[in-house]
Amino acid sequence: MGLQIPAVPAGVEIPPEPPDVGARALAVGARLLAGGTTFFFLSFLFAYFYLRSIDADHAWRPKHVNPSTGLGIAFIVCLVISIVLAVLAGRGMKARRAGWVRFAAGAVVFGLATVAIQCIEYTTQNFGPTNGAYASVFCAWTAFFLLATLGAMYWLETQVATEFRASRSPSEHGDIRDPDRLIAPGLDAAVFYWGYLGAIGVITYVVLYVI
Amino acid sequence: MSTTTVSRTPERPARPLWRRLVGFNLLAAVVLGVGGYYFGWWIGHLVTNTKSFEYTEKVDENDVALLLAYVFGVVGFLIGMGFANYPVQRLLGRPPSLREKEGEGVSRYFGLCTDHKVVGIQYLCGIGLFFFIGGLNAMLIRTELLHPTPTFTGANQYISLVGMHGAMMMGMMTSGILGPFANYFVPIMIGARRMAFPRIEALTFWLLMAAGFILTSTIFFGGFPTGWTGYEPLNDQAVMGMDSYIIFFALVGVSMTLLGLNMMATIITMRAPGLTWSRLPIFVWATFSTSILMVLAAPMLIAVLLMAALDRTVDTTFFIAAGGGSSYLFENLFWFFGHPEVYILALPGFGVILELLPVFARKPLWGYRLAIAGMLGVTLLSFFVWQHHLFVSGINADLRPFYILSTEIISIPTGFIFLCFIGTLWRSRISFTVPMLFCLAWAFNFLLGGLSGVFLSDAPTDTTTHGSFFVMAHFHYTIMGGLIFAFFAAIYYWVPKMLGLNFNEKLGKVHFWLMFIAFNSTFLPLFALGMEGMPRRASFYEPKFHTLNVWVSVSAFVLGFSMLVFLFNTVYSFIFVRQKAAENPWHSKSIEWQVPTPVPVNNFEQIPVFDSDPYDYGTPVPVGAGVGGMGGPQISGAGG
Amino acid sequence: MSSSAAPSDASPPAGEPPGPNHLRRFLTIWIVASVIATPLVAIFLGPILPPGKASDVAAGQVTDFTVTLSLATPVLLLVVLYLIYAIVAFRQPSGAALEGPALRGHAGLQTFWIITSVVLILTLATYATFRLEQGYGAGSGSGPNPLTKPSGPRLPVQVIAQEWAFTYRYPTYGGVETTHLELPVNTEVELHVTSLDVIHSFWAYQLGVKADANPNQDNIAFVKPTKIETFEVHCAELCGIWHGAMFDHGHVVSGPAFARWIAEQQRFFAPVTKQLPKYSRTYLPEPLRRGE
Amino acid sequence: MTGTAGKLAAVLTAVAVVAALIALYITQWATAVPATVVATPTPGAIAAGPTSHLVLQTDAAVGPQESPSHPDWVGYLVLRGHQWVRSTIYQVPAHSLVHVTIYQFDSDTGLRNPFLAKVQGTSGGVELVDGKPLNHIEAEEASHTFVVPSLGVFAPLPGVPEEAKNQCEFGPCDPATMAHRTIELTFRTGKKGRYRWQCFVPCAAGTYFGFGGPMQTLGYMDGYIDVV
Repeated sequence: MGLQIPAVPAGVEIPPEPPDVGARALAVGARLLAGGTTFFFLSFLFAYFYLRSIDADHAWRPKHVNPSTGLGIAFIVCLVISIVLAVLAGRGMKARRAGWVRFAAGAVVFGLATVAIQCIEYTTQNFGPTNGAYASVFCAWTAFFLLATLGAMYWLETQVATEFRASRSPSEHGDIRDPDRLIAPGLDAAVFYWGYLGAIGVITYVVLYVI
Repeated sequence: MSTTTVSRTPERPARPLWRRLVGFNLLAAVVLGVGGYYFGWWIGHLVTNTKSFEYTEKVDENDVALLLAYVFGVVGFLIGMGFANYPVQRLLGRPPSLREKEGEGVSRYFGLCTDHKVVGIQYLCGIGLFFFIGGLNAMLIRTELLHPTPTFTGANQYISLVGMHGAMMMGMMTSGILGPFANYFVPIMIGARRMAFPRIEALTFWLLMAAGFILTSTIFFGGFPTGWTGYEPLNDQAVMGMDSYIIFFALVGVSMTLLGLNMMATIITMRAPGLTWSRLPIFVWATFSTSILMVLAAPMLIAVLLMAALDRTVDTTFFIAAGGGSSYLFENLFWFFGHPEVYILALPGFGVILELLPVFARKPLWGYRLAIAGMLGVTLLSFFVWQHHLFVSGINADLRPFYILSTEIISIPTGFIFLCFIGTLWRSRISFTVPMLFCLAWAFNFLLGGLSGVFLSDAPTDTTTHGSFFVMAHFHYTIMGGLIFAFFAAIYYWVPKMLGLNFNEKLGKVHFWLMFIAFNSTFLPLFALGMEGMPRRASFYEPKFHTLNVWVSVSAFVLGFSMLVFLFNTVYSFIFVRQKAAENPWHSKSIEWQVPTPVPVNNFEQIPVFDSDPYDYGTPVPVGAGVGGMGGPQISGAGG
Repeated sequence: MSSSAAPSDASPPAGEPPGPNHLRRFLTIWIVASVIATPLVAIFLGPILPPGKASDVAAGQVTDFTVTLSLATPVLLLVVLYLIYAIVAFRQPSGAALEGPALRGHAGLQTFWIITSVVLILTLATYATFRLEQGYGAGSGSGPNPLTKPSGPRLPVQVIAQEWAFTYRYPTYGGVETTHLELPVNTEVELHVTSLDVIHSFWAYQLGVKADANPNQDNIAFVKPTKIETFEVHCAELCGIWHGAMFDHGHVVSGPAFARWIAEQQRFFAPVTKQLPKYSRTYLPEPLRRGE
Repeated sequence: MTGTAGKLAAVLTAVAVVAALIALYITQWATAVPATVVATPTPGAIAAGPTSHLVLQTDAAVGPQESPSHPDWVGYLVLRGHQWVRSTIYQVPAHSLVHVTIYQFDSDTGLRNPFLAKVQGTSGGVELVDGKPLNHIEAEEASHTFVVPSLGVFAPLPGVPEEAKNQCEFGPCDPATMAHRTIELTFRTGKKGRYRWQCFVPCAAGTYFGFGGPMQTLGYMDGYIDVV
C-alpha cells in the first residue's frame, strides 16, 4: 500500500538510550519474565493438587509409580549448587572481581547436570506418562522445567562466552564492564532469573517427590 | 539487524539480484519454514509407528508428526527471518549492543525490523489480513444459518468455521490495538526512540503471523470441532486439525507474553524526563494494564495447551477421567486465562476512547486518576471471576456466590470509565469527525454489552442465558462493539500520522453508519434468540427461529459490506488519491502529533522533557465552580 | 450551577447568552424517563420474559430477569439519554473552533458515583446470592452434592448424554432407560446429569434447567414442573458434529399418565434393561479406544 | 506503480486473486459434502408397501479407492446403480416406507450404551438379521447402528464373528464372496426436511471413546436423510 517511507540514509543508527536505561530494562524484563514463568508452572501445580484431590477412577497414582528418590536428591543438590555459584558470580561481577566468570561457568555446568540427571530419570523410571494422572503431571512438569532450565543456562552461558572472548581480544571489546556493554546488568538479570527458576525447581521437586 | 535491505543511496551501488535474494529475508524464511515443516513431518513419522496400511505408505492421522512439523516450520521461518543471528552471536560471546542498524526502503516492511514504527505498520497490515479472514468465516456461518438445517456448509465444516472465526478473532485481535498502535505510539508518547527490546518486538509480530497461517491451515487437516475454547475431552477426540488450533493458540500466547513484557519494560524504564506516572497519556496506562494481564495470563494458556498436546500425542491423562484426569481441569485453567483474555481485548479499547475523547471534545480528560483506577481495578479483578463461565457445569457449585460477587464487582471499575466518558463530554465542544463517531458508538455498544453481562453473572438467570445466543450477543457487544469500534476509531485517528495520508472522510462516515446500524441490527436480535432458547454453535435450529435468523444474517451481510467500504476507502485514499495528511489534523496536544510526518527514524532530534499530561485543552474555569460546572476541587490529572 | 453558569461557561463567543443549566435539564429528563420506563419494563416486559412459568425454577428466573432488567433500565437510560443530550447540546458550532471548559474532575461527583455503583452492585449480588440459596438456581447444575436440597420426596431421573443423544434412566422404576423424557406434574424431580464421553449440557428450556453433562461426574439439578406441557431439550455445550441436532421434546404429564407411560416403557425396553449396567451415578464404559 | 491505469490494473489483479482464493475456499472446503444418493423407487409400489429402497454396506476400512485421504477410516458405502459409492446423504420421499438393506462387513465392537441395542421405530418394531426378525440384539455384538433420532429409527447392526472365513479387509466389499451379516429394516419417513443419521457404536479406531475421525465426518459414519 502507499506507505510514506521515511528517507533513511544508508546505515543510519537509532541512537541508543542512555546505558542505564538498557540496564534497567534488562532488570525489569527479567522480573517480568519470572512473573510469566511463575504462572506457567502454577498451572502444573494446580493440575497436581486438583487431580490429586479428585483422584478420578482411583487412577491418580498406581502403586508402582515411584520416581527414584536418589536421582531426585541428586537433582536438587546440583540445582542448589548451580544457583549458589550463579549468585556468587553475580556478587563477584558487582565487586569487579575477575574470578566471577569461573563461578558462572560452574553454575552452567551444574545446571546442565540437572538436565542430564532428569533425562536419566526418564530412561530409568518404571512408569510412563500414561500411568495415571500423577505420572502425567510428573513427566510434563519436569520436562517443561527442564526446557526452562536450558533457556536459563543459555542466558548464563552468553555472559561467560562474552567474558572469555573479551579477555582474549580486549581491543575488539574494550572494557566489558563498561555498562554500555551491558555485561554486568546482563549477568545480573540472568542470575536473578536462574535463581528464581531454581526456586520454582525446588518447589517442583518438593511437590513431586515429598508430598 | 535487517540485513535484507537494499541501498538506494548513490554512494553504494545496488547489489545484484541474487545477493538481495540470498540472506535473511522473507524468502529465506518461507523456504526454511516449508523445509522445517517437512523435516518435522518426517521426524514425526520416524518416531511413531502408528497404524499404517500396506496399500498406502502415507499414515493419514499422526498428531506427533503434525505438531513437530508446525514447530520445526515455525523455527525454520524465524531462523530465515534472521531471529537466530543475534542469539547465536551472543552464544559465541559477541558483545550485546543497544544499537540497531536501520535498513532503508520498502524491504524494511517485509523483514525483521527493529524500528517500532515499522513493526506498528506491519502489525496493522498483518492483523488486518487475519481480521478479514475471520470476518469471511463469520459471513459463511451466517450464510449457513439462513436455513434451519445445514444446507450450505457441511455439518462438520460448520463447527470448524465457528471455531476458526472465534479463534481467529480472539487470538489475532488480542493484539489488534496493542500491536499496531501501542507499538507505534507508546514509545513516541513516552518520549523514547525505541522499545526496550526491539528484537522481541519484531519477534512478537512474526510469531503472530506464523500463528495465523497455522490456524488457517487447519482446513487441510479436517478442521477442529471445539470452537475457540477447545474443551477437553472433545479436543482429545478431534482429528489432526485440532493440532493447528493448539499450536496457533500457543504461539499467540507466546507472542502476547512477549508483547506485554516488552511494553511494560518500555513504559517502566524509558519514560522521558518529567513524564511522571500521573502525566502519562491514558492510552499508555491502558497499554500498561493490558500488558500486566498478558504477561500473567497468557502463560497459563500455553501450559494448558501443552497439556492438551501431550494428551493427544503421548497419551498423558490430564483430561481423561479413566486415567485419573478431569475435564474440569481444562475448564479451570482455560478460563483462568480466558477471562483476563476478554479484558485484554476490552482495556485497549478504553484507552483509545479516553485518549481520543478530549481531542474532539476540546476538553481535558475528566477524572484522569479515576480512569487509571478503573483500568487497574479491572486488571486486578479479572483474575478472580473465571468460574462464572462454569456456573452450570457443576464445578464447585458452592462457590457460585463468590463468583457472582466478584463478577458484579468488576463492573464498578468499568463504571469509572463510563463516568470519565460522561465527564469529558460535559459541556464539551464535540466535533463529529469519523474517529469521534466511533468513540460515541463505543459507549453505546459497550453499555449494552456490560448490562447484558449482569444477566450472565447472576447464577439463576445464567441458567437460561448460558451457552445460548444471548451470551454470544453479549460478548460480541463487548468485544466487537468495544474493541473493534475502538480499533477503527484508532485507525481513522492515527493512520494519517502513520502513513502520512488522509482517509476520505465521506467514505469514512458511510463506513461508520453502515457498520454501526448493521452491527446493532445483527446482534440485538441475538439477545432475543438466546432468550427464546437457541443454543450457540448449532447448525440445526427450530423453524420458529427462522425469521429472526434470516434478519440477523442479512444484517450481518451488511456489516460485512461495511468492511468492504472501509477496504475500498483504504485503497482509494492511499493508492489513488494520496492526499497528504497535515502534521496535526486534529489539533491534538498529545506529543505524537507534534513530531513531523512521516515520523523520522529516531523520532526526536533530542529527547523531549514533559511538564504536564497531554490534556490541557479548554479554557480555565474558576476553581470551585459548583457541580453544574463539574469543576470543583481538582482531584485528578496533574495538569500543567 | 447558578454559581458557575455565567462566569465559568468557557469562552462564550461574543454576544452569546450564558448557557442553560444543563445539569438540571438533563437530570429532569433522566429522572422523568426512568420513572416512566422502569415500571413499564417491570409490568409489561416482565411477564413475557423467558423461560416462562412451566416450573418453580423457571418462574424464579422470570422474577430475577424482571428485577435485574428493572434495575438496569435507569442505568441504560442514564448513558443513552446522556449521549443523545451531549450530541444535541454540546456540539461544536460549525466552522467554529471553540474550547470547552478545562474541567478535570469533581471530587463530590466521583465519590457519589463510586458509592452509588457500589451500593447498586452489592444489592444485585446479594439479591442473586439470596435467590440462589433460596433454590431458584436449583435448575442449574449444582454438582454431585448440592448445598440446598428441596425438602420432601423427589423422583430421581438420570440424564445420560453421549455423542449425540440424551437418554433417560429412572432408577426407581427398575432402572429402565428411555429415549424420551417424561415427567409427572407437580413432582419434585432430581435430575442426575452425566456423560459417557465428552462434555454436553442438558438444557430443558421451558423448565429452566441447564446442567453440564461431564464424563465421570454426577451433576444434579432440581426442578418441579408445574404445568402439563411439552418442553424442548437442547445440548448447550459444543460436543461435536451433531451438537445442533441433539434436540428433542420432553413432556410433562399428569401423574396417572406418567404411571401408564413408564409401565409401557418398562415393558417395551425389558430386553435391553437386562443388558444395562447396574445403576450408578457415573459410568466409564469400555472401550475408551477401539483398536488400541 | 506509475499512473492511475497501472494502479488500477494492479488493484484489480489483486482483487481477482483474492476473489479466486475465496471461491476456492468456499467451494473446495467449506461446502464440500458427499453427493446425494436418491433411494431407488420400488417398481410397482404396492399400497402401504415399501416405495423406495436403499442398499448400504459398512466396512472396517473404506479403502483407498473410496477415500484416498482416509483409506483406513470405517464407513458406510451405498449402492448407486450397480456401483458402490461413499456417500451418506440419502434422499427419500416424504410420508413413505423406505426399505433399507445393509451388508455388514465389520466385526463387533460393542455399544457404549447398551440401551441402543433395542430396535425402535421400524415397521413391526423389528429388523431382519440374516432373515431372522429381531427386536433387539446383544449389546456387545453390535458393530454399528443405523439411527435417525428425529424419525425415531434405531437399528443396531450385529458384527461379523471374528472366526468367520475371508473377512473383508477394506472396501468396497463384495457381498457375494465375503463374510457379512445382512440386516433389513423398513421405516416410515415423516414430513419434508433434512434429518441427521449416525452410528452410535464407538467404531472410530484409535480415537477417544471411538467417536473421533470418521464418527464426526460426513461421508463415513454420519449423514443426512433428505425427506423430499
